Amino acid sequence: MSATLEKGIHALKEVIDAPIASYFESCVHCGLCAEACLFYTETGDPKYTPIHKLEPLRRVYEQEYTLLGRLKKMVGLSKPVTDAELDQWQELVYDSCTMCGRCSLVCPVGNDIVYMVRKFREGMAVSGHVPDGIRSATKRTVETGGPMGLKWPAVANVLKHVQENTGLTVPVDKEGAEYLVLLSSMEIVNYPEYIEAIAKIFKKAGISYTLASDAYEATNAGIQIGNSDLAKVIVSRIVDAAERLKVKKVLSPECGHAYMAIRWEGPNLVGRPFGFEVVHVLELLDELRQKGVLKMKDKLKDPLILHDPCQIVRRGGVLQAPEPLIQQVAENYIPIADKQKLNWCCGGGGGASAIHTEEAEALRAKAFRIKKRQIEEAGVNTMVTFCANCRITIEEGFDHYEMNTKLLGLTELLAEHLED
Amino acid sequence: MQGPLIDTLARRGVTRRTFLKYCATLASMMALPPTAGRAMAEAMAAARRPSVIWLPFQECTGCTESITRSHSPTIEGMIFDMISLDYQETLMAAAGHQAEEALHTAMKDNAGKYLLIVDGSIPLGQDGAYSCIGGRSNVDILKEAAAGAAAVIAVGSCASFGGIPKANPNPTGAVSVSDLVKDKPIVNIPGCPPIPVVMTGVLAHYLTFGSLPELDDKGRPKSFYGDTIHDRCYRRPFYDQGKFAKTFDDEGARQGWCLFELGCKGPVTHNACATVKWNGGTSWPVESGHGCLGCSEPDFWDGGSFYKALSAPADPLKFAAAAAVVGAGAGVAVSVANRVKKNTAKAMHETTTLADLEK
Amino acid sequence: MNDLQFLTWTRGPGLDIAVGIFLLGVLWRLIEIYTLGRKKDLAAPRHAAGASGLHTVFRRSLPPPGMLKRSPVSYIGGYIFHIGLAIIVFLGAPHILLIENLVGLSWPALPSQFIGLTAVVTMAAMVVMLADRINKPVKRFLSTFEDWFTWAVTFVPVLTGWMATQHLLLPYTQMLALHILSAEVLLVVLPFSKLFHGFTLFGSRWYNGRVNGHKGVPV
Amino acid sequence: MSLDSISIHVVPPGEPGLTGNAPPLLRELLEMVRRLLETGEPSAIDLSALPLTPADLDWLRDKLGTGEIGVTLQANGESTLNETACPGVWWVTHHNEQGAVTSQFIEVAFVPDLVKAHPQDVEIGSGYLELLVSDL
Repeated sequence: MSATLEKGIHALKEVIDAPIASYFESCVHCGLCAEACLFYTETGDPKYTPIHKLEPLRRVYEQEYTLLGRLKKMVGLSKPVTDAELDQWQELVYDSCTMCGRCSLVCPVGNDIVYMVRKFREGMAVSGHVPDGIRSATKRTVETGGPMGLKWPAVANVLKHVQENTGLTVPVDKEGAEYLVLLSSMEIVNYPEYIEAIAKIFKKAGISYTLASDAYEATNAGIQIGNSDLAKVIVSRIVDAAERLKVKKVLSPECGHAYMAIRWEGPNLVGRPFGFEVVHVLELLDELRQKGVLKMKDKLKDPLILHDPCQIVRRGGVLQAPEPLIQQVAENYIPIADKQKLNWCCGGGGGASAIHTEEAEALRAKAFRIKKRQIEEAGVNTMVTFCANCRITIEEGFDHYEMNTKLLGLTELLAEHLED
Repeated sequence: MQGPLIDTLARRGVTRRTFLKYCATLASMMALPPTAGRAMAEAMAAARRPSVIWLPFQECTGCTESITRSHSPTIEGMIFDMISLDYQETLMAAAGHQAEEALHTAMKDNAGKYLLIVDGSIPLGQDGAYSCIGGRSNVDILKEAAAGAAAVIAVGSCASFGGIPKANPNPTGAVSVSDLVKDKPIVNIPGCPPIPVVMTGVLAHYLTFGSLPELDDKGRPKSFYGDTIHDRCYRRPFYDQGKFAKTFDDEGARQGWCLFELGCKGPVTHNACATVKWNGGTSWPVESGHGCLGCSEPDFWDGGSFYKALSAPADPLKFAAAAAVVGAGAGVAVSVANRVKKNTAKAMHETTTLADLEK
Repeated sequence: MNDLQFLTWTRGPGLDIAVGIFLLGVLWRLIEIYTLGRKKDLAAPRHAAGASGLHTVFRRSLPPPGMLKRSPVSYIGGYIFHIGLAIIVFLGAPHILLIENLVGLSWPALPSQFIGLTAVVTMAAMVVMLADRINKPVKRFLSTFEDWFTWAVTFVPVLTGWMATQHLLLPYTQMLALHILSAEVLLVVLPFSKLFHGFTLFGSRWYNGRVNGHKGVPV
Repeated sequence: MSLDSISIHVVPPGEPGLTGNAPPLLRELLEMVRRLLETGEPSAIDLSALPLTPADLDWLRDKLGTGEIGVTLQANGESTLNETACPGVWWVTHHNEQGAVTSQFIEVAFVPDLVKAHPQDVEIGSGYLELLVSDL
């Protein structure tokens, strides 16, 4: 169709900015970012070194925006970026990068590598070098409303079940509610318990909320594939609904990149600050906990560890809420060494979990060994997390390694033990 | 003509112990082991007189003054007594034709055996017309005299390296002896002036061992020029401790601290001043509070200010400000070009549709 | 050209040219890099203690938790040679004098023996870092000509400076001239190579700290 | 302005301090004395070839002390050969006629060479004695 190399280069020219220039100029090839990347640590293959994943972007920067680079390109010392090269890089930029941002945390010269990966994907997307899985997810989100192709009648159906199970009415399209509650397709399909939990908690807290029939989907494959135009189309639905329903706050579901999309990229995608607040569900829960609303009837006894989803914690800034919440409901919470902003990714973020090629799945399985190790080292049989995408990836990992570890969603866990 | 030197000395009332003592001192100055003094004394005592011809060219007579007014006229004089100084314009009584005749006689009688001492540089400009003796240019005289010499001793920085006459812009086209004489052993004894004992040391070595002393890559006797002033300087410990005089009259200067920051060229100057000292061992430039000028090194006159430290820029920076302006200009130019490029890219942006994700 | 003329050239015109190119390059590159600008972040900021550009500028000087164990050579070797270079350049008496002559600032020096010892340690660390670059698959994989070249350009001034003061291999005058020349080569190369990280790392850390600090993450 | 109006501020010169170069010489001397005892080989340290300050020399002199014998030689200026408190270690200073020190050694020997009479000179001495005897 219409993706071309020219468009890709153009897109890169648009996104290259002073931070990227500064980052590339600062890199001393020390290789420390590799030590922070699970795809390198679990495979030992140097090609997974994070900064190397950006080599084509570096050359475009050098050739287009530096005087010496222009000269080098002129005399043939610097090769132009080709379609074949980008094709080769697709695996590095998508399959083996979950945009977890751990590399950005360790780089001694301070390079924010994941910032550059996000920008590089803009060029990859419009030059046609994206994995089919992410492309189809994006298509479904733009065309039907969600990455799984879920439509409102199906959602309404799930809500009906929730109402039957809980006896609570889930308000839809109610103007003037305090919260607009967003969901992710995965929660709707795989973890409807989340919706029940939310309904219970809002009821208990006495906070008004609503769902929007035209903006229930929080996930945004546009930011995973790395295209701001499409991401904007998707995020605008939420913004429009929130403004139409005049809500004060929008509640992002557990899903990590959904939070990234609406909370941090959203205003920049639509080009203006929001008139409403974006709150992650854990932030709300922690606020309720501090107010004393979130009282537990009992606690989970099993020893467990927490998996901090990258996009919510390290990259989303919800740093303080998770631990007090897990301690609220679990008696034997075991903090692990690499926790909070230092946690290791599940291996499926940034759209990676949507790539279903054999190689990508094998690589993900390999990368998952780091989570496996964390669980084994802590000696627990239970892990709690708060991101639907992490949950799917981790479940896959458990299956692959035939582990009998239990995986729980934090919000559901809280709802389950909530005082009636 | 005469018998062994010791007899000559004895006739002049110089005892063996006096001579031994002198040789011990000389050996010390030549950095020979202390025990070599005795061997030297014995060899020299038995030595015979070689013929020496001394040619002065483009010079100031400072070198001759240094040698003849050395602290101990008797001993240095005695060394000269052991040679037959057949031609030395400043010292000889003869003048004019007689002098020229003496020169030619000496050259003829001792052909291939005499030592040729040269002080002063040789001007090549205007066919050598800048310095002539008896109507002949220095170049011609040197070439003729060098042809029959056993060895040439270039005394002073001018004869050794061209010295002050050769300093930029070198109006007379001055060159050193080694620039002209290529087929004879040459010993350079640079310094402005050189230390007298170096001269006698070389002669003593020639008399003792029948050969010239070991030379460094610049043709200087290693025994006197093997170390830098800095390495042998009694103020060196202060350099190592980082204690420097900042001006010539500050506390550091009074404490005798290192003069490096005041421009001392000791670290790059090879000479024996620090050990031999001047004026009969009285003192030497650094001891009297002034940094070394580096006078025994080639082109010392053009080595930047005498009062600027070696690690400081030799000249004030000329390009810095201009370079900064050019750099800023280049940066701004690239920056403007970048802006244009980025804005063009933005202007040409077509909103991506789903179709654009596929090739 | 004899030793002293060579030395005088390096102290005079050579230094002039090198400092000129250095200044030209630094200004040009800094303007080139930092005028590319960046978009304002429109998302409502989250404020958190320790999350800012300035915090990261300092915080990144220490290894993040767990990293020292993962790559001890990079960190320890890196610290030793960076600190060593700083000590030699900024606390060696002749260098302070040069700085004083160039910019008018002066401070006390360390004893030359200590500087000599620091040079040996620094060189040892640099050799270890080089061996690490050759041995470690990731580093070798990332390395380009520039990495080897800049290593040499940084190493040679230390080596020649040390050899000059220790009177090794060449006469002091020649070695000193080579030392100054090699330092000048370093000055010329710096703005146009990865050595420029000495300037841009502050910008990079600041951007990283600021972008993530906006989200309330102290990185 | 007259010359008198220029005030002159006389500052006594400071004594350069100890450099730490002197103590190692004591070790070297010990080696040399041992060699003298074992092989009878005399040796010497040339003090003017070493970077020593006057304070260093004073320190060294003070440490070595003064022995029993002092020899003074009048030969083109005075020379002194003084045994130190360590027998066999001699402090030798040569002065020129102006009294300046021309060279300075620490000699390790049973008797410094310079003190011994040369056989040729002794021969001359014996001739002189013969002359005296024949005159009797």
